[in-house]
Amino acid sequence: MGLDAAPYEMMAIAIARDLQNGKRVIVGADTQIPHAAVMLAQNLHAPDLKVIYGANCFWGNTRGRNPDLYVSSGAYQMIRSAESRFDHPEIFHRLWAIDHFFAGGIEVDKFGNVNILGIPDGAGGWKFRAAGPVGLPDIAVNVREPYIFSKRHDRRVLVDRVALNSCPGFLDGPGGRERLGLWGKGPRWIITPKCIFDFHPESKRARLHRLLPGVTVQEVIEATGFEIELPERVEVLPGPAEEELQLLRSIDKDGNLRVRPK
Amino acid sequence: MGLDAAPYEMMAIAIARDLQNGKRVIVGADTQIPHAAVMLAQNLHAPDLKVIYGANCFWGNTRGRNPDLYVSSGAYQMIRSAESRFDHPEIFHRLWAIDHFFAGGIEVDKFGNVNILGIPDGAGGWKFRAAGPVGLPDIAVNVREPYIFSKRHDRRVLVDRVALNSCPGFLDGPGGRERLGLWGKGPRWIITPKCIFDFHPESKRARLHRLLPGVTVQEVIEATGFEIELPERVEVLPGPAEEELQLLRSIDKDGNLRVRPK
Amino acid sequence: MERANVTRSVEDAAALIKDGMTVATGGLLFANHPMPIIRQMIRNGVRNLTLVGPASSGLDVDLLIGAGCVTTLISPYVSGESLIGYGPCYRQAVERGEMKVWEVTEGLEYMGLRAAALGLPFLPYRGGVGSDIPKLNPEIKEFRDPIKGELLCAVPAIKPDVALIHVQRSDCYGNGQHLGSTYGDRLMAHAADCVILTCDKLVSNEVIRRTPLLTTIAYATVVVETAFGSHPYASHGLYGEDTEVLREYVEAAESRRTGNPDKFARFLDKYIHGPADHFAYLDLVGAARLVRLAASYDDLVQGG
Amino acid sequence: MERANVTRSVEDAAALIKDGMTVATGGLLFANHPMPIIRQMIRNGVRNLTLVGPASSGLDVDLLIGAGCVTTLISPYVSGESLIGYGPCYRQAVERGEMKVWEVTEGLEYMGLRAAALGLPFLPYRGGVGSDIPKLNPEIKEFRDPIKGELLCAVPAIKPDVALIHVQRSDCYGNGQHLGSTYGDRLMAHAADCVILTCDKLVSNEVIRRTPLLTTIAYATVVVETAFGSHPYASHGLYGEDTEVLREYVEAAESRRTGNPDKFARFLDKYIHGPADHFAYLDLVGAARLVRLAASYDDLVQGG
Repeated sequence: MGLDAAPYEMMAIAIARDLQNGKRVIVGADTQIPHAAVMLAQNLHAPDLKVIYGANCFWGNTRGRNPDLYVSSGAYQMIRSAESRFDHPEIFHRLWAIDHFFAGGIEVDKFGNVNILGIPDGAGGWKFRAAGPVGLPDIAVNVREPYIFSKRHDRRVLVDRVALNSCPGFLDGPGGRERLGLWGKGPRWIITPKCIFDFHPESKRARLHRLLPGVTVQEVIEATGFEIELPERVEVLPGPAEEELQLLRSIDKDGNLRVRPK
Repeated sequence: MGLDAAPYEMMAIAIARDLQNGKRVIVGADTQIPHAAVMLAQNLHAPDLKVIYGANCFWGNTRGRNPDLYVSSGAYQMIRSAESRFDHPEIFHRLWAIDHFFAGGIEVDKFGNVNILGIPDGAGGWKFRAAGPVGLPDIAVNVREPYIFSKRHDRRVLVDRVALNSCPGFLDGPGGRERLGLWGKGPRWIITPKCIFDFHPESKRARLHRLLPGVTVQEVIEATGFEIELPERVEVLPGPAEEELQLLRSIDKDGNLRVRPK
Repeated sequence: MERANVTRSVEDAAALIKDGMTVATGGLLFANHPMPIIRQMIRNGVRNLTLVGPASSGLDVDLLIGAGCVTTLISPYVSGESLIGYGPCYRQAVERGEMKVWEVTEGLEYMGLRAAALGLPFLPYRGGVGSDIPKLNPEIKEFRDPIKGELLCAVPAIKPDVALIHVQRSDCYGNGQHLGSTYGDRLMAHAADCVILTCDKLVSNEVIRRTPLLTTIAYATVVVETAFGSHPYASHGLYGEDTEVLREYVEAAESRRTGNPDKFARFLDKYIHGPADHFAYLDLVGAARLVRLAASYDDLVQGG
Repeated sequence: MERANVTRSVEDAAALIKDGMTVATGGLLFANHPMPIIRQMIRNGVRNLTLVGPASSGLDVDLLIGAGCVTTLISPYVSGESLIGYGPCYRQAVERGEMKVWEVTEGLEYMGLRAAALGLPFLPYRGGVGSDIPKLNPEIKEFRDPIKGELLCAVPAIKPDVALIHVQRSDCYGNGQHLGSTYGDRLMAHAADCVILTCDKLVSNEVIRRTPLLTTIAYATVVVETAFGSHPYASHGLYGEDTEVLREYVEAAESRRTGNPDKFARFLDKYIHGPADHFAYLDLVGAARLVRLAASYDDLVQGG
């Protein structure tokens, strides 16, 4: 192929490839990578991907419309591709019919739990306070298979156990979700600028699924704060097809996804 | 005054006079008399009477608009005076801010309970099945002061105890509503083609409040299936002012309220 | 690869409705009913439905009961309102014990649908407390709330397999727009697994994109184009109800209730079994009458 | 007797907001915030508010916190999104323990508001189960539902005294219309005792009557006409956000958080305490910039 995609571009392409036609997804706040991914998928193989712009309360479809990648997920310009407005509280209607959401946070652990609340100081206060849980605790226990994504891959983000759980994954492992009667299968992937984890069907622990082009297993192990489930053979994600990268860059006109991860 | 109003006209006028400016009311299904009353009030002394057309999901105002009295409360023409559409489930939002509703049924008892379900046969089945409770059980326990109205005044309608309670009034008397924690004060009036009952503040029993012009106390007693609280002096409702009757008849162009009660 | 067109024929759409399903029908009283689907269900001889009717159900629900499709009815009201105060077939089926009524109030019906939409086993409401509804329907349970200890009714989720909704216009991707009242249609659609939309007019996707604020149903499962699809009822924004046919229905159904089923059978033959399809139905009603029904709306405000 | 005109000045409307009240503010992230009222509240020195922020609160909420108006915050998120991932004043107030956060999820916030709208003591939702939210907020109670026995969270009613909502247009009777997203505004308005509406444009009642399907807030308590009333945020349908002023805010607030409060004080002086009224504020921003913000929207679809 000979084409080089930046890591964030590759993340968007990997998610786009995984999104099947006809699925229903919600794109939330501060999520340029997933937003690019759904637009890419709609314009390639998934014209019937049904997308809620969560921060804007529109059902939108960008198919064949030369979309822009808006810097803000609340960008008013999204009405350009909107087909329906709704009251935001209605986003919680039919979450059981939503296939995917994209969750990020300050910590992600081996069972796919996410912390977006902050780090407590151990004395009833806060060492660091993040923006807050938004709707992630709601979505995580209702939607079929959320994706977890992180724009950074290091031992501060990928931890053994989240300090606070504000987006339940597989909780404390096998049977955790079932014990509480949560809906949905639990997280599908953790995707980072280095790799994709899926979850071992029995242990429910993060398992190295695909490396992003140019990344080694050793590099992932060193940058990850939890013990990784390693399959016998780890495949590398195929690089971008020309059409994929061309279309992605026609969406990401300002090169937001070409910046280097921190 | 020398003006003669038909009994249904007089009922509409009596309700209109009682509706204060600025109040919020819902007009429901099959209720021409209350519908005429709210339009009359809006066009006379209560231009800020806020009216929901319950069967049509519009907030409407007919002030100065030469309104029609639609035969059906679901008449599509109501959009002529609509200022806002809403989803019908939202009618249950802010019922605590609604002052009045108009409830009718096949039986009304001395504590202002209404039956609109039907008459059971005593063996688990039905002697007579009416249309069903609609939203009356909801409204009766949330709205401030519903009016009860009946187009007929006889011992089959005005009974000592309803066969089924599908619109709670004062239940079994003093303290009944409070015991269950119901919202709202309970019914304001029972209005019929013969008279208006209010409710004794202590006993919560229907009390003869006003006679419609031309009706006697004796006539009411004979036509009523429960023992009436009688005040020392029963006043007769003043007949229609010229403006009231003229305006009412400009609303009720087809003379629906001029038919004789059965 | 192109976006999938979800338009279907009346016949193909109605074939999605199987015996024993829980089916919700939209509109309210005299407006916005998906009649071509309802007529096709009767033609298909669908049986044993649990029917979730509009919060104020009209004679469309009564017709389905009279045609023998309904075993259990979830609806707080079935009425012909200004024409007749109760649904004649409904009254007959209840009084004869031939149909089960899952007794409910409007508020509780909506809370049950909302529970299904939200994926909850139940929702609470104060409506029903103090009335005989919880005694008549043991599935509605009075309970004390876990925070303040107030007495409330718990209604289980009401979950339709299919919702049948009529809108005035839709694109071929299932984006429907109500040009008048929405009634309880949106909540029914949110609660159901599958949404069948009838629309008076199929419009281009560009029309929808110019007016996304008017889209009330997003991405219905299938869309059926049916001009005058709510006849003999009104379609808010386009045409009024056909009182003449409704009177004919009431007379037929009331005569059936009082022991003479012939007129009702003739009504079914004339309006349902007779016409080969929806176009034949419209010819039966006649162009002049349809034009008059549309004219009754033409001086009124429109959607946007 | 004529219908009452409910339009009021910014000053008169903001005077309805008293110390210690529970106040909800509408919009979401970068759009549709009732800024003239928020600025006037700060000028008035309102204190000890329980603030119910948008489900995704933006820097408008952060500003109220920074100005010292808020004692308790009910909001699941305070962020500057693409400009800064958290609200700087929010982060500072929480980390220093100067403000109580009533921890909640989006879903539970809406259920709490819906409980207030419906007049219920609580509503249940599955959101929060399995997370640490119920541990952080003891007023949210996990319980078993009375029908199926499922584990759910019970959230008490969230009842604002006042809701502050921005719409693009309204008539003088308080019938407001959103020409883009409605966000959580309608539920906030339904839950509150009193609704203060700011509108970019006051239109005649005839405009509303021609487009009743677009009316999203019926009969607000008072209406305030404030052209560019959401500035520096976008007003959906009319103008985009003013990124320059927002960057100025973020810089000032972040510098305050890291120990240097001067810039923030200067920001308040410049945009809030300085201008004599809303017109003086608009002059400060400048006509050319406002025209450009409006132009950024002019090729987009409109309401109806």
